[in-house]
Amino acid sequence: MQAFAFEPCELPAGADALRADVRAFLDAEAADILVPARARSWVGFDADFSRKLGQRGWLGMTWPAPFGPGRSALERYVVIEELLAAGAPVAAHWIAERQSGPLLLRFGTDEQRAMLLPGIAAGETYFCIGMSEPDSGSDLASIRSRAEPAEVNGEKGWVVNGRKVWTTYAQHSHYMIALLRTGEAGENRHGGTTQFIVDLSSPGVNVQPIRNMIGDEEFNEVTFDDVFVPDTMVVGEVGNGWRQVTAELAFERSGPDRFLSAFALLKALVAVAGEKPTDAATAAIGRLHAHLATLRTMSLSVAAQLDAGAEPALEAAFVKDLGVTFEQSIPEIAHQVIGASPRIDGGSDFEQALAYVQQACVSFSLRGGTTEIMRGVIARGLGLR
Amino acid sequence: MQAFAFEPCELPAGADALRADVRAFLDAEAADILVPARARSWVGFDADFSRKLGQRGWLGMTWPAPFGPGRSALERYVVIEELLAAGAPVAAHWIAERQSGPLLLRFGTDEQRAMLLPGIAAGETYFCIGMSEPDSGSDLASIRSRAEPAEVNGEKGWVVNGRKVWTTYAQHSHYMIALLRTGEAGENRHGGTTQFIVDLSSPGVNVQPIRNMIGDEEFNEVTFDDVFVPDTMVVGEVGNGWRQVTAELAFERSGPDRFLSAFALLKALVAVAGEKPTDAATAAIGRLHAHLATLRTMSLSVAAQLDAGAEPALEAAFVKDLGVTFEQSIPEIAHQVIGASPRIDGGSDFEQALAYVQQACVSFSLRGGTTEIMRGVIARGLGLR
Amino acid sequence: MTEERALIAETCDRLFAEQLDENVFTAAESGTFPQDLWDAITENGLDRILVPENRGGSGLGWEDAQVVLVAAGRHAVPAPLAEAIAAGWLLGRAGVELPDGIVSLGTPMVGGGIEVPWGRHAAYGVVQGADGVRCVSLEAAEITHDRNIGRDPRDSVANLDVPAMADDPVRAAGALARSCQMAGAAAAALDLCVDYVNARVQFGRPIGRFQAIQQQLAVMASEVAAAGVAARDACRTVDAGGDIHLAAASAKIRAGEAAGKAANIAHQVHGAIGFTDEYRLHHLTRRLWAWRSEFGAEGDWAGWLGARVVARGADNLWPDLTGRP
Amino acid sequence: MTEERALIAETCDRLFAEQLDENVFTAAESGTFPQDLWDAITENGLDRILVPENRGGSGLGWEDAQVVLVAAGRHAVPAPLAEAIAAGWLLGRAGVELPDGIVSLGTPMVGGGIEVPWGRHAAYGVVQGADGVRCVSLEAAEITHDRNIGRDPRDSVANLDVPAMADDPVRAAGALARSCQMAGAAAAALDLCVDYVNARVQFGRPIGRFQAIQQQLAVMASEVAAAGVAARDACRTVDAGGDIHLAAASAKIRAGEAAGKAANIAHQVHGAIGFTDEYRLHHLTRRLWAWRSEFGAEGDWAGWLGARVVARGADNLWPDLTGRP
Repeated sequence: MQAFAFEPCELPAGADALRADVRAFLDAEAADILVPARARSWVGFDADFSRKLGQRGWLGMTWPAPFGPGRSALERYVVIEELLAAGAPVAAHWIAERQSGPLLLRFGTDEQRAMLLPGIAAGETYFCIGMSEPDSGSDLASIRSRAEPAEVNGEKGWVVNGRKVWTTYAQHSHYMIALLRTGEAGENRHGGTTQFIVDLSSPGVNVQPIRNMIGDEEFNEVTFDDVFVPDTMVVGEVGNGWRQVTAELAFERSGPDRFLSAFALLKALVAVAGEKPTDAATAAIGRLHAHLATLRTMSLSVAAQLDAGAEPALEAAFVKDLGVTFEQSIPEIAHQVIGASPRIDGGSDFEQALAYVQQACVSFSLRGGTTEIMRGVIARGLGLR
Repeated sequence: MQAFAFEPCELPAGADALRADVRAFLDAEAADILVPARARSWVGFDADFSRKLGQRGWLGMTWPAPFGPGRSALERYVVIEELLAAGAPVAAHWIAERQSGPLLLRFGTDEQRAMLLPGIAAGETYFCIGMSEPDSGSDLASIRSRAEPAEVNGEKGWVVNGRKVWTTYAQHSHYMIALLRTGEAGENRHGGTTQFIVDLSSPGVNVQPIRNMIGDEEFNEVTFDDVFVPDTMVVGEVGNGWRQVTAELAFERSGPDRFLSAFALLKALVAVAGEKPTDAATAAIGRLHAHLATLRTMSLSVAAQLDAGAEPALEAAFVKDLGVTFEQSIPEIAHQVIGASPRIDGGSDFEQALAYVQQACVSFSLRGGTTEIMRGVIARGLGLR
Repeated sequence: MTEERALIAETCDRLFAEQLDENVFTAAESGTFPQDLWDAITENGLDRILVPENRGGSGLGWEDAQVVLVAAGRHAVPAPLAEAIAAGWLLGRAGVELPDGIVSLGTPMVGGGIEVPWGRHAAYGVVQGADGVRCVSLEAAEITHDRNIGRDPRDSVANLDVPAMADDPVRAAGALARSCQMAGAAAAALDLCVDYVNARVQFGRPIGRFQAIQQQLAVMASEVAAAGVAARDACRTVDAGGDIHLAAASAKIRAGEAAGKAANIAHQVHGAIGFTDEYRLHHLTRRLWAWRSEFGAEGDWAGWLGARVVARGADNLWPDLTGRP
Repeated sequence: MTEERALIAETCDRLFAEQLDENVFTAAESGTFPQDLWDAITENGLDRILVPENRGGSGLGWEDAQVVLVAAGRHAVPAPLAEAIAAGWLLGRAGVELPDGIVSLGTPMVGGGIEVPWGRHAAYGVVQGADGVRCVSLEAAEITHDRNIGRDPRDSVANLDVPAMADDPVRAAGALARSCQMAGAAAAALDLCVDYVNARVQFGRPIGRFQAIQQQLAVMASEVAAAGVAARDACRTVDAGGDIHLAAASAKIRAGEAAGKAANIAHQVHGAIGFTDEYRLHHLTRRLWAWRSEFGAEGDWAGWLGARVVARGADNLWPDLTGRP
């Protein structure tokens, strides 16, 4: 019998007060963001805003002292969902705070933690993820960028050569957590890779923004020509990269960013329906509301389980797959019930949000594993693979 | 560049007159059929009705003399679509006239044709198709029912042992065109099978109706215990069964039965929307109308191409896949826009049609290849397999 | 799940498994009341789980009742258990005495009269009157017999009228119960599918090895998971004092949509065997199709919920979503 | 396809391939009129294909224009060719002289004024006035510049008003033209997908070998086929004297839906490369999303067509479907 663990979770006592604080902060710091910018959601880049979040102690909330206040994952969840629902620009610190920090806490060295965590928590040190390569997208195990052991000026380390691609905001990041080949893949194809902290200011690193079809430069290509990375910048065990990455991926699959990326458009749809209510728009909004409420409950349940040390990989995959399907349905539904012809320069808030999300949403299902990959994870969880 | 051949076709000159004849015939012979019965469409079994169609020369219309009037496939198309749109009971002669007759014309012997075609054209001799077996559904090449060469009472022939399943209306059929193993499958797995005309009244044939979930007995299990089939009843070449069957399947994939199976429910939906029009119902009907008109044009184009001797396998597969998706969408759309709770005994015409088609439509995608198989055929046509 | 609820679930699974076989289904679906099954249900007090203790019930909450209703859905229980549970809650909440005998739910029909599931077997029907919830005797009722696609009795009473109210708590309680039943039936259908595709061999391997089948069952599993969470979330909301209509709307919309998708994928994956009477799947899928359209289909509830969300306005969309108890 | 139409198709493919490259797209999408492209179009008389011969056009029918429009869609032509072709037909039909210079289409906007695709570059706009189709000079028009998702100019004229009519032939002609463009763009996107999945290797084999990818492209191909038939069918209907609104409704509904599905599947199959500016796909998919919503989205036309089908009644449903010329 398939049993899916979505035990309900109660938000901790201080959650409501925290929520009110974040909303007050947003009213003060992000009130003037226009709807089209809010629609960009977590690809909105604003270093100043990230720094202010750091000052409020809202970055690295769950990290143990001395790096963070050690608050619960559910308290962090409240902050994150409020920021995303408001479409606040969280891109600068996003990867560092959500993934790189926790990776270092789990697999990093004391030296690494001391060097990097404070900057992340302050909203000043930004990370990107170096995994995909031109010939290694979904098939991550086939990466070819290499790190060879070497010694330079008496310091032990590694020389890195290769190419990473689709690296979000590498052009604004200080460091990359790069998954590089340090040995043979071996029988199960998952061996021989290692995670490194690469200082992107190092000589031999070349970051090339890739303009996307909307005109933004979110993805980058990063090439390494004999880049020296000291031994002290290896994360966890040499050769253990795959396991460390998969643990990291499961963690980031179920957050509110998996179903709130199109929230600004949903909100604009409710506003438009208010001005000119039709049965079709009203019913569509009722349906989307039910879907969103259910997704949030599922996501909160997974966050509580992760907080308690569990690893609900199947449940996290459900949230991601349902979440991205929900997000990608919103522009289609808006088109069906409102049928406006979105103009991208002077159009209404609704039109601008629809134009942006219609184009951006096709990329929502690429992060953290395509739809086919996610459904493969679910099929494995059902015992079919 | 993918080029799909859907050249438009004009119905022949006499089509309108023929259509009027068929409609007059239906007013006379099928006026009192209740909507729920019409919803059964081509699973409605009525030998008397089939016989009357035979008398009007509307069975085997395209067969050459002496077996038929040699009329065009498009004239036959007009008769078939009128019968299906009216939900007339065509099950009795359906397989014999659409598939078995043409198979005998193409691969049969003069003796077989003389013996069987007149009865089919008269609407009196009924056929079923013996292909699937308990362990051979989509994987037709894996059938195990065997025909061994033998001689009984001095007559050469074959002894048949095995089991066919899901055989539509075997309990009402006189003959089965059975695909049986007469040799090894060989390298490409498609060898070693032969088509036989099996007289179902032969000793050793046991027909067992299988009640379906709606309560009808449409499918049957047919077992053969040392059934003797004379050599004269082999169809085409021994060992050539697979090629003869696939040619036959391509032929029957694109007819109006591939998108009109739920027409009675669509018609009932239009009637209900007339009584109590809502925006949702009206828009849904407009959308379904556009889909149906397009499907009909595609189907007519394939019929014209088949008539001209072409073998548009890819285009036929499009019609089948789009057609069954369209049919299966109708009860879902009816549920969404009308939301009635169908009662199966005393409910309105609409409720009874919805209740029947909601259950029956899941089987529409099983005949002539499941959705996965059809999309595999299309993928091959695109050069992906 | 708390031990207590796990125990309830176990009891229900065992009871329903013992009581239900093909003969019971065949008899029930052709109008014979499954008396043994019902007696086992009442002896275990399952029908009175939401009745206050001082009135002879277990005095538990919807989140406990949800466990019983999900199990009832899993086993496609052909008996008025969901109706009795919801009736017990409605009468308990209104301080109305719960009579003996089978109590079902009555909701107004388009064109007059009320629809009472299992009306022919029920002694009473709970209806929403002008001045609140009432328990109406069906003794003198002119009952017309009919059945839904699940072949469960869906009878109507011509000579009993109830004012059609915008917010009818009987309809909402029925919708919440159906949401839990659908979550259970969809989960059971998924189990059947996983077992079937791992057993059924075509082209030399279990069909569960084909990526197309895996991706479809992954979609089905996501829908089953969402239905379960939506139903339970709504039950918790009502237990915490939240509005029954808001809770039922969200659950019925999400679980109803999941029910339709799960039933269709289950049949596509099973092929011909799933379409037969002998194979178990149809007991679940026919009821999923039926239950979707009862006590308000998704479209009705989506219109109702959407009107409220639009009226509250875009700025309240997020606060309301997070503000719910 | 007749030789004549095959020749037209070949001419268009060659012309558009020669004229269009990334620089032309980048310039056109940021407001510079692609004059060379337009000159090549007008020199070949493509813009006047529906203008009667005695007025300097080719005097051909919509089924011929469809070939040009499909090719324009295939190449995502960033120029007012569809507008000019439709304008030529409308003026020819109304016996109104076709002026020199670029003639676009004007349709009323909610809240007043008219929307004119490529208005800033057009000399005239054809609008539906109270007494039929008129050709309005845009010289003195106050034009507000904007663009659609395809980054093609979608300008509006505030000081020109047109009565909003239920049946506006300008809107219908525009919708029919867009249907043909969408059929072409969806077909081109499919070709890109097939080439990509046969080339892109992951897990040691072309991703086109994965069943999930094959099944998705099969669905996309079916939609592309349906869009092509729907657009051509409608053109044949108009050539045979059928009602432009009925024809446009059916085509825009079916091709619009196919456009949305094809664009989404194309991006899912391409993954990250499809999302980049350098790769060709977005020229097609952005225009598919834009064209779906222009001259009436599917929902508008479905409501219009549905109202007529419901009004004709259930008994006329089948006869009308088969009665069309």
